[in-house]
Amino acid sequence: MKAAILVFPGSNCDRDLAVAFRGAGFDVTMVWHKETTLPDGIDVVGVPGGFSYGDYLRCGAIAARSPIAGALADHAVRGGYVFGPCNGFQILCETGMLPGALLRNAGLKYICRTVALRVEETESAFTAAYKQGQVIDIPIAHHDGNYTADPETLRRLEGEGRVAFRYVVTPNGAADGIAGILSENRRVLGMMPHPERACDAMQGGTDGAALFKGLAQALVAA
Amino acid sequence: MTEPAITPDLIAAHGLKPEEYERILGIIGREPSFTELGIFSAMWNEHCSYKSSKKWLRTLPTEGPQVICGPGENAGVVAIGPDADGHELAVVFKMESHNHPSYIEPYQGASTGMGGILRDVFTMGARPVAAMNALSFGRPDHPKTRQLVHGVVEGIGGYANAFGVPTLGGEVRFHASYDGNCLVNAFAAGIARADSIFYSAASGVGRPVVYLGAKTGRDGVGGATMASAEFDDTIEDKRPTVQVGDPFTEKRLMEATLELMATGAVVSIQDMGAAGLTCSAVEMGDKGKLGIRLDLDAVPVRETAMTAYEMMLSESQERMLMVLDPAKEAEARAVFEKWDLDFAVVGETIAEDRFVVVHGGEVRADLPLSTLASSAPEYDRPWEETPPPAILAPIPAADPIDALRSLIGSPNYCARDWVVQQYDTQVMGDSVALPGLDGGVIRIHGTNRGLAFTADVTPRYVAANPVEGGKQAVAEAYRNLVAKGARPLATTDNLNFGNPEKPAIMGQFVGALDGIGQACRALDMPIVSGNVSLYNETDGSGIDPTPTIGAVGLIEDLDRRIAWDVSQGLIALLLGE
Amino acid sequence: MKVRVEVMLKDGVLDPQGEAVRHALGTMGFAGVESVRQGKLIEMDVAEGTTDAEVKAMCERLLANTVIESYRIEM
Amino acid sequence: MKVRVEVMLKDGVLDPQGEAVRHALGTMGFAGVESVRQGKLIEMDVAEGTTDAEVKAMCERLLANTVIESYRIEM
Ligand SMILES: Nc1ncnc2c1ncn2[C@@H]1O[C@H](COP(=O)(O)OP(=O)(O)O)[C@@H](O)[C@H]1O
Repeated sequence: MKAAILVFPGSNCDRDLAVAFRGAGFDVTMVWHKETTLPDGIDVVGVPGGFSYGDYLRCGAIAARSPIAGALADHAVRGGYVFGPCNGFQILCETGMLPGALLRNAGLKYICRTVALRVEETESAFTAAYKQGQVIDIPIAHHDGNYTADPETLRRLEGEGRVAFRYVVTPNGAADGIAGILSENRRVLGMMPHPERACDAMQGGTDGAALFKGLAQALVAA
Repeated sequence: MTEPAITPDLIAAHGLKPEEYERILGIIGREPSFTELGIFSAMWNEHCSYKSSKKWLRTLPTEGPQVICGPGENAGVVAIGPDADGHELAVVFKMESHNHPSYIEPYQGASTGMGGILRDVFTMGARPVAAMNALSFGRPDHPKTRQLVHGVVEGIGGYANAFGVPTLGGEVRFHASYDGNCLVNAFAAGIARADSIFYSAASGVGRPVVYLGAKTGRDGVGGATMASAEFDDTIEDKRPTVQVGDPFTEKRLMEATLELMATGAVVSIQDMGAAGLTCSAVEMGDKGKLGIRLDLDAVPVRETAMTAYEMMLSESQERMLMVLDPAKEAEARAVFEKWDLDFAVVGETIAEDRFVVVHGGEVRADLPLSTLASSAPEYDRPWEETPPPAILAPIPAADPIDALRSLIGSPNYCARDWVVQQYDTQVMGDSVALPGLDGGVIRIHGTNRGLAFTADVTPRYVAANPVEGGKQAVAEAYRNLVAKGARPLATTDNLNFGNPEKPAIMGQFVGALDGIGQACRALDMPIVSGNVSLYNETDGSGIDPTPTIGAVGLIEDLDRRIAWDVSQGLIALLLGE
Repeated sequence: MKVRVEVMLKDGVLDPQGEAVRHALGTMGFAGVESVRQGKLIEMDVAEGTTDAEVKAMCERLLANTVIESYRIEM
Repeated sequence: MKVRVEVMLKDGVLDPQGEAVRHALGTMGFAGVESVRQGKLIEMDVAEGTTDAEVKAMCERLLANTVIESYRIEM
């Protein structure tokens, strides 16, 4: 099982994400944003959290136009898995691989704390190891996590069961409390919370580990 | 370009006293050029020269078997045992103030303060792993407080969060003595291999002096001088061009610097802080007993028509100066180009003991380097012992529950979540204890050992009795570490006081240092780095003496840390006298 | 050659920053501020002869997120 | 009544965002973009009869940080 993690010049959760992937049994390769191809045989691409380009202009905007973005899109088109927490989610929206956009938090402040999420959808490799409706504790740390999309898109996301996680209490103004969404083929997941920060007991919780394990199990089974 | 003539007014505007100017004339034997005057003023101001405090700082304990490098470099270095592969590691840490800039522009002032302290840590070869910030504001209902609190907290978070270092502790206090002078003290700690710490002493003649990082603008020209002056009504006029923090560039500068260090190309390195190019070049030369020649035409600039004076005094952020192994220049350049940062050879080390600055084909400064570095005046300022505090009026009887309510509802004792939640406390994935109780704890990556951090001082104790207040600050820091299950290792201090030219203020300083020194000796917590911020006064009224103590402890086995998993049925014990 | 690009959130997209500014102005005692929208103003110095179409491409591909934002070019 | 306020960083003040945008445009293949400055555009709907002086006060007190930013009002 092979994971590639994209590294943008300002990424700062790239190593954390690598640790989480390795913990679930993945071989991890870090891929520099100036590359135009991914290494062979990659099963999943991690688009890490952090401040890929300092959050300048719009969060994720510049990363979404970086040289590696084309290879990322191709990987998704081929049916590869992509996982983007936090800034990764913002980047995936900016590339158009996921619908909608992330605006400044409703309270305008950066928020870092652990929040309760409800697992809304277990029909995806990322969420298969959770129980439908399970409530999990996962840290958030963002300034722009206020998910927005036009009403039609929101209806589709709900109707197609693509809202993967929802906040139990919405901290940032996100539409319908949406914390994470899946692509149409359910192989691309973007979410504002950081499951990679909840993978070992020393971090204060392990509710995030099942996401990486679920993905690993899906790959083994395939 | 012709430089202005040297007049008494110009000398005074540089914060130099007439007798200090006489001293300059004695050293160089002629009238200085405008650029040279700027260089002297930068080197001799309180901020760079510690001219009022040096005598007393020397009395602090700075040694111990755990200390790898004490004060004098960008940050202190302390041994913390091996990593998972058996390499000995060190923690590199320091605390520094950015009080005056934060009062003028809270967001950018706090942000660049955070940036500066992070740079101090990675300049030594350590990857920053933890940050703290100790903040003192005026009364909550003072008209300026609200804006300062918002700006400062957002500025600290804006920088530390984007850079990617977890904020693990700090302090927030409100008191009338800070109405006109808020305090912003930023702490950072990093981890490095003990055998690859980088220092500032240059070595080898004819080696390239390399400029790294962001371009130079007119930011803060005059800023270092300002840190030595009291505020008054003319503050608007003294305002230098404000420095703007760029955490995105700093993050790249850190990655590039660490990558470069791993190639073996770096002979010595120094970050450009206050009076950037001047202080960093002089320090590298002086420590290595070499001269330096700078060619300012090669300095990357972002504004047109910058003069030598402006370049030498610019405080533009996110820059470093380095002496390079000439054989590795191409390799070094490639690393910086990878990270899209400026890399320019701007000079060389020379055998003669001179600091030569050339711009546009003209020599703008030619000064004796070691004398310039060591000649800063040192003052034994008069001081008087702080009189014993007035006896407090008896405390009126109060219902204990009411008293508790008003305590926890008061600005100084209420929960700090509203601040802490604006900081990323978990980035890097190794945060074990978040701010909330005592200090924060991180895991030393890949091991089961941890580092605990705390920042403490109680200014009213120091005001009442500087010696005892100084001791108390150290003791509180010690207790906070122990309460996490950590063995206290070492200390950094950030000494914030009023105008040292007043004997009463100087007395507070002398007393507090005495107390801090005694306590650090008794508790075996040597001081390995620190920073002094004087002249925290507005219209003649100074702050309460605020010597912030930052301390670091080691937890040998994280499974045995004290974790505060309080549950019903446990027994509460009160320890101590 | 100077180019100015104005980027605003589209109508109907909630603007948390504008809303906060409106609220703050009210708190500060400025009456009658009914709505505030906050956008970006980007001033560029581009090569002589840069075409309208090129600037438009910059907007579409980077400067604006056309899912939520509209833009206006002044050359 | 519509009011527009443009807020830009003063000359000489570092604009990290503008610089990042300039660099990104170059990487994306847009040649000749020499400088980019990013500011704010604030569109307000204020009560009929709001004076110039009032809007100026809003700018000084909230909309612009006059330490580092300058502003321009269009009413
Ligand atoms: N500015 C700040 N930044 C980060 N953490 C802070 C800040 N101010 C206070 N804290 C944290 O909040 C908690 C409570 O603060 P305080 O009451 O000063 O601490 P203590 O437990 O040391 O008495 C501590 O964990 C402290 O580190």
